[in-house]
Amino acid sequence: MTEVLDIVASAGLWTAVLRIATPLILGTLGALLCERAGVLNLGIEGIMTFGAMIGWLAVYNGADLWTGFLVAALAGGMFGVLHAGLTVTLGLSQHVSGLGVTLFAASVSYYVFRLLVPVAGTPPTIVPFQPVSIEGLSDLPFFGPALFSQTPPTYLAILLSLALAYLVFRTPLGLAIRMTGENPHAAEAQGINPMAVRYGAVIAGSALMGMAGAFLTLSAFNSFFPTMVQGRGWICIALVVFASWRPTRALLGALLFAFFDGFQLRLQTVLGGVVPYQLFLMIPYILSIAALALMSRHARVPQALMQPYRRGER
Amino acid sequence: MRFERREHRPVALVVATPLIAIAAALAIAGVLIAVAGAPVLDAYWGILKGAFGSRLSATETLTRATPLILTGLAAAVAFRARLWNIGAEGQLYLGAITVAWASSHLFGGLSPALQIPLLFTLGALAGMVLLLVPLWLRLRFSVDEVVTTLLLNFVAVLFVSMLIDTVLKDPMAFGWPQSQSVTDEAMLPKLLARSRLNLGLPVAVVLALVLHFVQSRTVFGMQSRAAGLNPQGAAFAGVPLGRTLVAVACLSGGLAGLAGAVEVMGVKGYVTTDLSPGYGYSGIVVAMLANLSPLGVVLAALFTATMFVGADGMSRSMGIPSYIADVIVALSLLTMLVAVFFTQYRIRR
Amino acid sequence: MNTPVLEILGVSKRFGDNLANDDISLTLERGEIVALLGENGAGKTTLMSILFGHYMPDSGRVLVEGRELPPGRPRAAIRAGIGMVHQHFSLAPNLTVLENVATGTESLWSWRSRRAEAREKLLNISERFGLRVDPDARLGDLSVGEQQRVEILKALYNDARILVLDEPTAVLTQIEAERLFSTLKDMAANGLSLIFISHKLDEVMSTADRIVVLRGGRRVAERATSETSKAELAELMVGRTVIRPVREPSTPGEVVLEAAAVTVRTGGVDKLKSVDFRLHAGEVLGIIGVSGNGQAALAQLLSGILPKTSGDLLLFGEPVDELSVADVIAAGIGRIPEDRNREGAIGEMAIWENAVLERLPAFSRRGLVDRRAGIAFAGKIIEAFDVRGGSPATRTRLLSGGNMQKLILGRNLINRPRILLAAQPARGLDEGAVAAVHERILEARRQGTAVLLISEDLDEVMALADRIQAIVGGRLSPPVSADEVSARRLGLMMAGEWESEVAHAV
Amino acid sequence: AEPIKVAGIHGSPVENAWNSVLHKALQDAAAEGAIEYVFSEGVSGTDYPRAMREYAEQGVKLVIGETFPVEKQAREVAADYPETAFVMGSSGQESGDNFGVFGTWNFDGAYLAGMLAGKMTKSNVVGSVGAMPIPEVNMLINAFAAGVKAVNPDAKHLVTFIGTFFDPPKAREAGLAQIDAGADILFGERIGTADAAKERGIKSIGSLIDYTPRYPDTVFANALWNFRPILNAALADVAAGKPTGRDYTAYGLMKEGGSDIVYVKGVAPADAEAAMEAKRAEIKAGTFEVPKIMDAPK
Ligand SMILES: Nc1ncnc2c1ncn2[C@@H]1O[C@H](COP(=O)(O)OP(=O)(O)OP(=O)(O)O)[C@@H](O)[C@H]1O
Ligand SMILES: Nc1ncnc2c1ncn2[C@@H]1O[C@H](COP(=O)(O)OP(=O)(O)OP(=O)(O)O)[C@@H](O)[C@H]1O
Ligand SMILES: [Mg+2]
Ligand SMILES: [Mg+2]
Repeated sequence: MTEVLDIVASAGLWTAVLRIATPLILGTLGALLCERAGVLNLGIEGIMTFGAMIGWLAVYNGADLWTGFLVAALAGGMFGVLHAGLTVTLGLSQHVSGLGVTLFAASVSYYVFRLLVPVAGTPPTIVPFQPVSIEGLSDLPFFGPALFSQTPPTYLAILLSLALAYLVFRTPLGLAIRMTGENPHAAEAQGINPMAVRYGAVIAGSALMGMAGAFLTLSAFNSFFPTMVQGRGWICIALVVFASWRPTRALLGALLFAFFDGFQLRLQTVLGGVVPYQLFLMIPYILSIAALALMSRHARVPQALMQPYRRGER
Repeated sequence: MRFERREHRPVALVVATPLIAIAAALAIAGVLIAVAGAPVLDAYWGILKGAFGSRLSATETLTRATPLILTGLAAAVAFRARLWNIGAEGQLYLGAITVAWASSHLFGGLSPALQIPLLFTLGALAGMVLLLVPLWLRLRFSVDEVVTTLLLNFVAVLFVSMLIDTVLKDPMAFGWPQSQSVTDEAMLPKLLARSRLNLGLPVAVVLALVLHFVQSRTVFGMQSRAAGLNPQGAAFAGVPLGRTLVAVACLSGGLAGLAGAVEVMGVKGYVTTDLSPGYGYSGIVVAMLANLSPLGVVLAALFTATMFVGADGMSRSMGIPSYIADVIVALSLLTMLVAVFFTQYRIRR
Repeated sequence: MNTPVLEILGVSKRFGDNLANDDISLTLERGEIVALLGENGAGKTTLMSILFGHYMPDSGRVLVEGRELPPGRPRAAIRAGIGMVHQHFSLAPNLTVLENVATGTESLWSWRSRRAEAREKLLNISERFGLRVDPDARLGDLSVGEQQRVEILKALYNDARILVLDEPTAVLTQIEAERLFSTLKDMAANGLSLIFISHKLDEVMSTADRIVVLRGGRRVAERATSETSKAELAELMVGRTVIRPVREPSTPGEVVLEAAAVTVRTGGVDKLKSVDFRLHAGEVLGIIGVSGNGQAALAQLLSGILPKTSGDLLLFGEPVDELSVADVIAAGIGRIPEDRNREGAIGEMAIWENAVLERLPAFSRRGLVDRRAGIAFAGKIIEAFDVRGGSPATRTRLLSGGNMQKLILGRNLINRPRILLAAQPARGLDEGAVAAVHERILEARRQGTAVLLISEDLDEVMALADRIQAIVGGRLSPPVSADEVSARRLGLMMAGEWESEVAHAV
Repeated sequence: AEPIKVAGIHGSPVENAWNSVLHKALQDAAAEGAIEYVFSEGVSGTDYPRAMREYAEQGVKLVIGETFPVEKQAREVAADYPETAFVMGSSGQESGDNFGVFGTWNFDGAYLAGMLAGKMTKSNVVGSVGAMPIPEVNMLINAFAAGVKAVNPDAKHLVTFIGTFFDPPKAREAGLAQIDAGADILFGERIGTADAAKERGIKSIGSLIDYTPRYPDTVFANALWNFRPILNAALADVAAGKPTGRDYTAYGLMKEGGSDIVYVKGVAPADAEAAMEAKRAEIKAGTFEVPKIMDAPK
């Protein structure tokens, strides 16, 4: 028991939690933005893969790290255009189209990577983001290292979740996005173009997903491996639900999940895998389902989620 | 520009659009193939040969179509009743692990004629149980099932992963996380020697026929459709909503579970966590391509399998990265979805 | 002469083969109230949707104060001062009233919402027009009447100078409707110009200055209210004289359905509280009341959807405990639901499927649907009940409201039910359709069917019912004879004032 | 002689260290003109038997690959194509005349690296990060631990399995977790572990391939595995028309030249290096055998 407490009380765990959480935060925010506008984006797993690949490829070819991030975001946005074209313009079934986008984006990533980076042995590396200590703060006991010695994208992810919360709940654009996700007909009746809002949200959301993937190759690691996203995108889909579509709760949810993952890795070093690791990995999914059941009484799911909007059809 | 629903679908259109879709997919893939430096036309020919050019490729295409038919049917039945079962992947794994366990622990000495139907039933039951959870959540708490079924996929695969790491681990597998093998009696008979084609295919096709009949002719078929289209109206007309949805869920989950059973008993022999290359998810796309018609599912599954097996074989014979197979499948699914859309809608100014 | 605030010039719009608007022109003066009348499907909503920019017209122009509006741009219409209250509410139940109202009112690129100012403005407007709401209430928690208020506030909030209301009273109680119209008149007096659509000729006559009638997508007439009558309007709408049928005297038969102290509880609330009634063969028993007083529970109880919690229910003299839909149908009870689109029909299914869905046992053998018999049955209904706009294989969604209602009536009446349960059977229908539905109900009564008519419409109940009971807060008044009761007395009953006097039961 | 047509079927992308060892050996052999090499990568379990059959039908003489997830079907395929030789990484037995197997026995190098680590650790804690507790990984980690214990009986050894073969960021997290738990030398069965060591400025040991060029100041020793001896043995059998249905694992042992340790001299104390070199000589001479423990390390 004391070992468990030691783990929880270690600054190392909390540093890891923020680090593990970063791609989840970015991906969850992306999925959340899409869903707030009424579009489920199951393309996330593939878009993250592509972001991881293309961001790394850009840096490998000489771009600086932030440019790599930007390239990943743009590429994510491109897949957003594809998903929006299918689901918003044509009004095709959102989950089917999302699964199609995932399959396409992931396989194209691998194909392009293999064509452009012929490898023998381990893949080439880049110099990833380095932790940036914030003067003064990172020397604080315990919280210092945990909170203030991360790489820049982690700070960015946290800022983005606050910014997105502000956008969604405090700006006219955010209200327009929410209205579009609740009732696009009502949005249109108020002079908002729901198609444009959905396009914008899906493109921006997908750009965030691209950045989430890029974090894996530009900060969490220094090279690209096919299949390295390993289901992180699906966890984001779960976290959106767990967060009941609120950006700040998405941040908390991602941290909670990252906590379980980081904790699990540390628990193994003292208990040696007594508890099957799969149990820990199940936690975010089961929590999300439980959260859904509990929330259902208040039913704050965006009401037009997954409902195509076709102008002039009733 | 807007889209207007067609009340009548011209036959020429229904025939032409899928062909256009395939052509579009191949054209885009052609660019990628050309980038790899391979002759594009030869590659197209290679896809055809890879899918049907030999006894091996033809049987492989059919073998791969088998689970897709079953998961496609699973999605089609459910979607028709507006039960958004995105959880076929998890149901498939539960069905698979159940038969792997039952064949040695329950039905040890039974003859194949007895054992195989029993295992099919058990595998289907396992899939059902997994789908009944989200259905219960929906009926009891009105929780939308899209997300719950999706999430349960990961829970199910992790659960299977845990089982094959612990209690159901095959002691003969030298520590590899894999389940005990099904017994020889439980393996499905091969349809052709020196191939993987097995009894699963006719079973799947027969089920598609049965389902077609059920949906178009029976009271249950009509009631489940009504329940899906307008639950309140269906209830008013006396359709027992809960019971109908439970029945639909049992069918859908059962078919997905059966897909897992067939994959283990017909092809693989035991369960690992890479048993399915996303059959559960592809099934959804297959069902959508088929416009939720059971007979269409057979064709759509064949189409998907053809594209994959053909392109995979092509990549080997042309020496280009084998990831091209998934690219081509994804492209043809996306273009096909658009094509199906345009058979249903027309463009208006 | 100064320019009209609004001019619609030669607007045409085609949906598929259907010419919904055919070269329609219309003008609106400042401070004027124009009523737009027409049968179901005449093209009223389409015209207004074009005005507001929801639909692109195929040809024609819209001018506001002399300036042309770009077509298909709701935003431009709002900017030009047009406010629209939609036939089907366009509100988001999960957002607050303030959020619903404020959406789209500020520049989308502004970096913050001016919430305090918005709230102030909303309160101001609601004060000025007497449309009271709580800005922070979640919209989904409001009553239908309050939601209607929010719809109007939305339009006013955008500084609308032209207000379009599409069937604003379809879901309101009479009292709410009266209050709304008096507000609208005040608004017009203050310079607002109004167009409203309604099927209720009383409303039209009492509120509008001028009336424009559409039929089959064309503008067929325009009248000043002072120079026309209800009868003329009805005729203009339908293209022929319409007379609502009235019940003729008859002698009721034996009691077929009796409720004694029946209570129905759902969701922890008593929706029906110890109600008593007796329904005789060959009579119409009218249940009148303002909606939301237990009508839905009563209809659902007798439709076999809701079980009773206590009390006795006797069907043809036999006590029944639990009624399922199948039992109800098998017992020969026909049911016309309150909401035809949500309960009465499944839009995406064919007409024949909707005709047989609730009687599948009769149209199936060993679990197999007898398709041929079903299609024949639907053909019979279409023929006998004059359902226009489709064959048995047509998707039901394509029928207009009136024709859908005829289909529902037909499937219930064609086999001479012993009891007919009719909930709001004429709601939302045009004059012609209303007359047709009433005629069918009276015909059934003549043939000995016992009809339980649940309605909010006093005229309808007075015209059809032999005896009337009022429903208030889940309680039923004792019955009164329709021939002996005055409208005033009925009004009091609907307000719950029967318990003091000794009603003479019939 | 005519080059022999060889196909490689890789269940993973060829970046994966294990596959890259096979891939590199095959590419080298092709460059030398000994074989003609074609390959498929990222072949899922479902597709694996088909790939085997396709190559067999294409007239490939020798198929090299891995059959861990498809043991049962792989043997069926081999039985159906007796003209083709299959030599596969497998945890099962050889079967028939044409289905040979090999294991990955580079644990000798791991043991020797452990001897260096045991002398180098200051915190007296070392750690290992592996994918899953399968026999070959277990033997490797156990050998490393045994090497550590042999020179430093008090040292503590931490083990973490990340549950997947392809998640370098996760392997890195596991490494960081061990460093947080006190480890100051990491044995990385998975790529990503050395990144943790590098970040925290401690030393790390690689497995299968030489990671030192990738992490010059971090990875000071590697338990190399060389596939050439196995490949050569199989090619010789094929060329001679001898049955290939046998176990080629032993060709991967240190004393056969199939595995070894490479290390950066001068990082470990000189006496540690000397002791290690002595043991290495013993292993090569066959006078010392590193214990083969397949159970999951604790
Ligand atoms: N979205 C649409 N798609 C296709 N056709 C439509 C659509 N909306 C309306 N129509 C057609 O336009 C015609 C006019 O419909 P509209 O809704 O304007 O009638 P309405 O006068 O408002 O009827 P009601 O009084 O019942 O509201 C209908 O006959 C219908 O065929
Ligand atoms: N989406 C649509 N596509 C084609 N035609 C439509 C569509 N919706 C409605 N219509 C047509 O519109 C006409 C009127 O329909 P509408 O729904 O306005 O009837 P309604 O009488 O207004 O119903 P309600 O009284 O319930 O409002 C019908 O003739 C129908 O054919
Ligand atoms: Mg209407
Ligand atoms: Mg209308």
